[in-house]
Amino acid sequence: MEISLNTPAATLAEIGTIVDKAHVELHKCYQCGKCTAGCPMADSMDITPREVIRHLQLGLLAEVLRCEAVWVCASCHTCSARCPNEVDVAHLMEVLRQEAKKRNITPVPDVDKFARIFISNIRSFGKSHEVVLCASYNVWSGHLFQDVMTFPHLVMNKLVFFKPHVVKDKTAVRRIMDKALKGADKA
Amino acid sequence: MKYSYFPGCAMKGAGKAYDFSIKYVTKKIGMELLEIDDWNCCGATAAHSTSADLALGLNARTLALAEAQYPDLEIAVPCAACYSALRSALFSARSSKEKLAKIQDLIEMPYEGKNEVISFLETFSRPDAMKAITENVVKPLGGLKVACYYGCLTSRPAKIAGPDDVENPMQMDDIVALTGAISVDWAFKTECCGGAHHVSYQKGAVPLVDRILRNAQANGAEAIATACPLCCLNLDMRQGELNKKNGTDYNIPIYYFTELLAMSMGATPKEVGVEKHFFPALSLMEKYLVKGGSAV
Amino acid sequence: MSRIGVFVCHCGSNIASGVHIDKVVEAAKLFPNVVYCEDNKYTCSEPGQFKIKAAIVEHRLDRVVVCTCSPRMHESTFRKMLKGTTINPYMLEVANLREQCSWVHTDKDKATDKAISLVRMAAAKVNENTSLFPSKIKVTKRALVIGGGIAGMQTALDIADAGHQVTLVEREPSIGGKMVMLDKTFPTMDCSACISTPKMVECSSHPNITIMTSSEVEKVDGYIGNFQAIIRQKARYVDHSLCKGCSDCMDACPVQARNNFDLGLGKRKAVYTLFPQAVPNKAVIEKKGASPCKFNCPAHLDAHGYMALTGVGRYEEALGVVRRTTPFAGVLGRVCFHPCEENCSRNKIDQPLAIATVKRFLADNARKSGKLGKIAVTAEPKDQKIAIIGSGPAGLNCAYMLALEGYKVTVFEALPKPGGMLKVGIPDYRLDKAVLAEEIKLIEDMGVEIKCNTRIGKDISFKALRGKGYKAFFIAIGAHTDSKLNVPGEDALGVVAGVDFLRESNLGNNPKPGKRVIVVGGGNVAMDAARTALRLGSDVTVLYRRSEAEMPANALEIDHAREEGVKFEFLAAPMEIISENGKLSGVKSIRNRLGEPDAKGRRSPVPIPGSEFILGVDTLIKAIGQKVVQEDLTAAGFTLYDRWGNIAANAETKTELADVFAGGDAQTGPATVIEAIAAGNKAAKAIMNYLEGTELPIEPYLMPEATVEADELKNVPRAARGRMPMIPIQDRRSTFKEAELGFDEKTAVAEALRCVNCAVCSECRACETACQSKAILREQEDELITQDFGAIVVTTGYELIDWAPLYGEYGGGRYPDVITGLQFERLVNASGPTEGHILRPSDQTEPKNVVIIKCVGSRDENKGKAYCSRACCMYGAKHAHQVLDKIPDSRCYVFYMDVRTAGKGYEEFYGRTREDGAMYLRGRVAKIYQEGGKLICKGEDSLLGKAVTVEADMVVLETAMVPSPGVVKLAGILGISTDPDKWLNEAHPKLRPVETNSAGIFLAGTCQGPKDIPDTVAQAGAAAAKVSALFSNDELETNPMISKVIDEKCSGCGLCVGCCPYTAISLQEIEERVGALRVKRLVASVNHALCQGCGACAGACRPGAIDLQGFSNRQLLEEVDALCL
Amino acid sequence: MSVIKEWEPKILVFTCNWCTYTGADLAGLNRMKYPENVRLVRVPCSSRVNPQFILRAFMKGCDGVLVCGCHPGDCHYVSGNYFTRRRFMLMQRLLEYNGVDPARFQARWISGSEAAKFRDTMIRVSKEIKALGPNTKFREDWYVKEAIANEPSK
Repeated sequence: MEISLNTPAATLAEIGTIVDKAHVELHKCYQCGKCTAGCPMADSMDITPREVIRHLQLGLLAEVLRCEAVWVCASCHTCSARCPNEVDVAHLMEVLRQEAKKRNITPVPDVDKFARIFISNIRSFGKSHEVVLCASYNVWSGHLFQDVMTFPHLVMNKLVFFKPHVVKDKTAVRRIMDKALKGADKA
Repeated sequence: MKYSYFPGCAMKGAGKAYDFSIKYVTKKIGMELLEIDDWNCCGATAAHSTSADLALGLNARTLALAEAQYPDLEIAVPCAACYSALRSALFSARSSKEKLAKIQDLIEMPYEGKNEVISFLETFSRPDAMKAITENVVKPLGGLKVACYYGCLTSRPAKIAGPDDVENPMQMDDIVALTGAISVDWAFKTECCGGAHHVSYQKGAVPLVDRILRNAQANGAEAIATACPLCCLNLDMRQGELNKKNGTDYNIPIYYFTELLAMSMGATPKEVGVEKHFFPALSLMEKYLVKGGSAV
Repeated sequence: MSRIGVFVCHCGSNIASGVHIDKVVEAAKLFPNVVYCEDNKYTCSEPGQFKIKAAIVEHRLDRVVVCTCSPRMHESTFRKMLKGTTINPYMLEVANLREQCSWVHTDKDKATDKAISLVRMAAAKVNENTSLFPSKIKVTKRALVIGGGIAGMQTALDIADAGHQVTLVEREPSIGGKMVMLDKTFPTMDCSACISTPKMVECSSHPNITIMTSSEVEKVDGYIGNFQAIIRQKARYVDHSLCKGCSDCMDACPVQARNNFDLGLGKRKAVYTLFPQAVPNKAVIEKKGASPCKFNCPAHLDAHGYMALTGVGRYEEALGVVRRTTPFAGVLGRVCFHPCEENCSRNKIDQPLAIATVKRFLADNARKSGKLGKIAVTAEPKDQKIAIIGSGPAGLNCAYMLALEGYKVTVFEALPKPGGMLKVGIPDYRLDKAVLAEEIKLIEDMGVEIKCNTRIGKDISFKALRGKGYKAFFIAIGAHTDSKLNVPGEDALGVVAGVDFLRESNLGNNPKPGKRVIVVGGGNVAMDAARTALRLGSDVTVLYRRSEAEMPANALEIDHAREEGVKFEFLAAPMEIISENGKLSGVKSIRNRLGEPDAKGRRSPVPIPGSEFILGVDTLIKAIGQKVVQEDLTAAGFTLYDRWGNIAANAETKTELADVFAGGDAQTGPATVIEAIAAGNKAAKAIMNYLEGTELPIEPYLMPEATVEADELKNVPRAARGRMPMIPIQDRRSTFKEAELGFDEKTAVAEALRCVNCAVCSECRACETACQSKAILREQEDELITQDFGAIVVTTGYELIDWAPLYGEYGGGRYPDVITGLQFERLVNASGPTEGHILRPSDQTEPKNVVIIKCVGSRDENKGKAYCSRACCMYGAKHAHQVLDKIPDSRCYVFYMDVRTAGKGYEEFYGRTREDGAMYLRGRVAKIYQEGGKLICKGEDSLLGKAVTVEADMVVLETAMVPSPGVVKLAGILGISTDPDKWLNEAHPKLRPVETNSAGIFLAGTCQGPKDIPDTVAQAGAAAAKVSALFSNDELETNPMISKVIDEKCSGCGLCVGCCPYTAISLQEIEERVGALRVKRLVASVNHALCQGCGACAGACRPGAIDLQGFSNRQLLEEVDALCL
Repeated sequence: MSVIKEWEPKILVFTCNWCTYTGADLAGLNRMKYPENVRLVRVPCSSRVNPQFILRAFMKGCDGVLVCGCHPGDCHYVSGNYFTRRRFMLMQRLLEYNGVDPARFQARWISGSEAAKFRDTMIRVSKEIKALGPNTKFREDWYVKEAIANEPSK
């Protein structure tokens, strides 16, 4: 498929805002691919981290916002640590994830679902609770039997507790979360 | 040696062995930990993937509580993910006056960004702690070959995590060496274990555990020491699964580095919860604890 | 009234299109003193200049304003033109109507207004101009070239060929630089050595070139034509006028040092030439100082020396090294508390070398093989007789040193056996007395007479001995009596002194301690007494008033005592001795706690009230310190003691009596054997000085300590300290057999080889013996040489970036098979460590898969340098070619960012390399790690958009060039500038590439920036041409636009002196007439040759007495005034 | 000319020969544009500038004075610009004490390659001084009031 590089100025401006949030200067990248080469998740990505940057350099925002790579990123920051040009790729991935979410684009739904459950878990208890977390995830995602074999071990060794630990001042935590999420997508 | 203590959610669940061993070691060496009252979850990857402010708010609340309760103490954090999240919030607070004002507004609490957040690798590698550990080692793990695994978040981003070396940190190696164990030189100390995806994206994450174990095995490690409940859980839980699925022969029990410390100080494996690991970790310890006599 | 001519230039349309020329001309005609004005199409052209000349004549002009382009462009053109007229060239001003007017403004009317203003300013200024005349300075026709690489050699040769003298200064011991390290040069594949070594030889044989190797420029003063440089000729420890370059010394040297020329891939000796074709081909010794073992030894034994010799199996020589200082190798090897080991650099990575035990091995081995031999006295026998009182280690060692020098020595000993504390203080289980006896016999065999059972004060006196012709005395009677406990009941039967107890035991008098023995004290005597009593069948408890950490006894002794069954009561002190019927029955003690640290930092014991307890005891041994027995000496007529009761003598062992010297425990109080030996040696020197009237140093020759940081030892393989074998524990408890057995040969050699050669040279002095020309100068020092030069060329070259600390992801230097391009050059070089075979440093096998990574440290703002290092693309291609050419069935992968092949034949060479089969991959490698003997390289092929992995056998990193270390310091010395990356700045990047901004100082080669050999050589030639052009003048014209002092106005305040960066201004005395008087006073005076015309002085002068010609106060004020009109 | 001329400040810029003057030439070479009201006086080194010159400029009707030289550490004459910096601080305080707005007397470090910085500095300084209006301090002429009255903004 042929790609047009006559990107509308508005899109370029949008890209500018996004990369500014991540403190990334796109022009600095000379496409050496050291980010991709060191990326533990690159194998599972549809486009490589280097290509994410390349797309943005060329003004192809839509392609980036709907790619899986941004969601597959494990936030390990190896790319940013090794980039010869100080491009903070990992931070950019994070900002792109937030942007995609704002537009309700979630190409890897499981990852998004887990994050939502995790956050609602905190909303409920102020602390995260592994059993509730995994159980709700398995129900929501449809992976009903994922890791159930580990459960007996966890129980026998008292590694799980069924009564969640809860923060005392739940309302304070909730208020902070609501304020922070105003503007972003509510979990 | 006195710190305010943020245990983090995992310490009350899957990370119990970490919790037990930290308590054992700190008691032995006279390190005092004062748990922050009413701390909340750091939000982990889920929070900062969703919104930068969410991660900031959740962590700033905990930091503000610590500042109010223990104004003179550094905050010691065992879990790498919590450590990273709390440090990020601390760095934001310290970045500018405007940012600090924004945080105060968000959490509706007084907060000045005063108290440093440090990891247990740091608390234990300070000279007084190192000295106290040396003095308390009574059952040296003479000759046990350990690969120290640091993971991502105690190493990166470097300016937040502040490791001694991004690619080849030595802090844990130096601490573990005090137990008489030998830390092996290997290449995957700071490679990612895929922790963030172990529930939601297993097909991508499990291979990462595979390559970490492979390199540890290739470099002659008999055990892996970790400093993060999540890393420990992943490496531990997937090992048997990988052996079954791929026909590999990994036999590398995973420990918290504090478990090794505790046992060298005389704790029985059961006392620190060694049997609680998924991959059988008891027999290796029994072997070394018998072997290691009093002479170094 | 001056007559000014104004000439306005159109500069084609450059000025004319932005400024109304006609208006400018009209306006200029009305300016004061302007008598003529015209415009011109191109004023700088031949006809333009002619018109000015004509106008000068026609209108009798005496000064000129040219309104044209920037004065930086054509001011000199017009000055030259004026030289051919009646007007002085400095009666000229240029108004900049182009760069600073027509080109930068858009409104033509406004620009015209500004142009008029600029012309007015120039006319006003020129009105105040005066004629200036340059003065002349002489040129010293000798060039200083700093750096002996290819650039330096080429520059030196070109200048020398032009007939001028050159001094070529090189930091390394040979000229040649980096180029001689290379194997082949791209793209022609010329052998690098074949084309550069002839240059080296040419330099050394050229009559006009003086080569100074191992030298550095320390200071440079002066100015173009007249520099004065101070050059430090570093000590080489070899007299180059005698050295024949035969390499005998290198064969003799036992030290294996890092071969820096092979970048650590091979080894060389401590005495070495840089490489076989070195120029000059003379040996140098690398000495970093005195190794910590030697430095911290009280007697400065050459520990490093005998360790090095032991490591290569030369035991007899090694023993000889010990015997330079003492005959007691066997004794010291057993009993010394070895401060050498405490200070061993290996402490920083694992455990110290077992230096003492290796020394013991040397003695034991000689004894076992019957090679203990005799110690030859080579000195002429001397007549003087010397008496030594006391045959302990101090006395005997003093006797030994004096005997070596040929003196007649008699040692008087009060006890029946010689050896002092060695004999009667140290128990047999620590020191087999046969060893002591044999080593004492060595001394006797040298002619020293030992008279036992002869007590000073009783059997002999100083007076009597002087009468018998003894010329000097050394008192070394030791400290053989005990300190008192000072508690009630101390005199009870059963309380004995530790020293007495040990003496009885050691003399074979079989003391019989009771069943229950308590030893009071925490020192080594306490341990010896405790362990002796234990062996005699007693149940022993040591009572010590502090805790174990404070015990002064050697830690190993405490461990051994505990192992053998000695019990300890810490933090307890005796209060009272309890007797029944005059016989000891118990000791009442009190518990202590530790109080505040005292002045020495030791925590003092504080009794805990009410904690008294009683221990039952049959024998109590006091071992809390020893004192000197004064009675005998006093009886002999010697009464000089210090306030501790020790003999009063100074650090050189001299007492107040000229012929009496004292040392050892008797002078210092109880101390160690090695300190006693040191004292004996010092006394011997002091006595020789006294007898011969010389003033030789008392202490042995010692360089500053050579310390090695832990960082430098990072890659030293870890190796455990040799284990000391011991006799079975039951034998240790019941017999006096030596507990420690010593090393066997294999262990001793392995131990010696653990040495990390802190000082590099071990000072074993094997080279001194080996050198037939006697060229070794062990105590040589650096020399400073001052010389005058007319020009300086800096050719200090480059270094490769230290990549290891920057690139942890490439193993950070932990993988031996990840090497740099320059290391690869050494591997592939026929004269390199592998004789040209490409072999992996780790296991010397041929790598089949080689990965080459470019831009390591270059183009990497994050970890290295932002710039491109220029040569790496090409030598990367060359390395790929060499791998594929030399290793059959090999594969070569080149990771690149871009391929830059701008140069003649370069792109073609790159093409051929790909044809050879090199696989070029566009991308940066993110990580290299070792797994299963392979180096796994993970990169992305960014053209494919996929992460790729290569399993390599060897990885070559083409690392960035960085300026040679020390270049910043040199730039400071020379007063030239560097860019942010520390490359030296050229005067102009396009037009003055080999000049610096300081006249007379030039640059060539990579000190200015990364470049390849052809560019370097071209620059070297260019710099030489510049120097030759400078030297073609006998004298130089100086810039006349310099400062000038008006004496009448000068108050002599000296403010200008301080602000002159060239020290051109000084205060000089002048004589002047005030009324009828002639008075002398100081005024400022400017050195014409030094002044560079900056005007800082004129800006600072309050009375306005100092002024800058050409930019005088009046000129500038007129200009300012004109601007404001 | 029929149009009443807008008031233009007179701005004097002392430039050292090696850095700022070269930078100004480079700005010309690159045809960069800046206001006409700046005039450069070339001196060998910024340290050549005597405080007397600055007072004279204000006396004679200058509205702003700039001293420009090499960056500290890069002086062609080794250390001249350090003297300039010290002298400048003192001078600025003296002028401020006498009621001269500090913006009227500034020092800037502009190297020979910083043409754009030269242009930007000229534009900014010109704008600043224009905004301040004519200088009235130290002026020797008696027509200061008149000059203010003629100010176009009034």
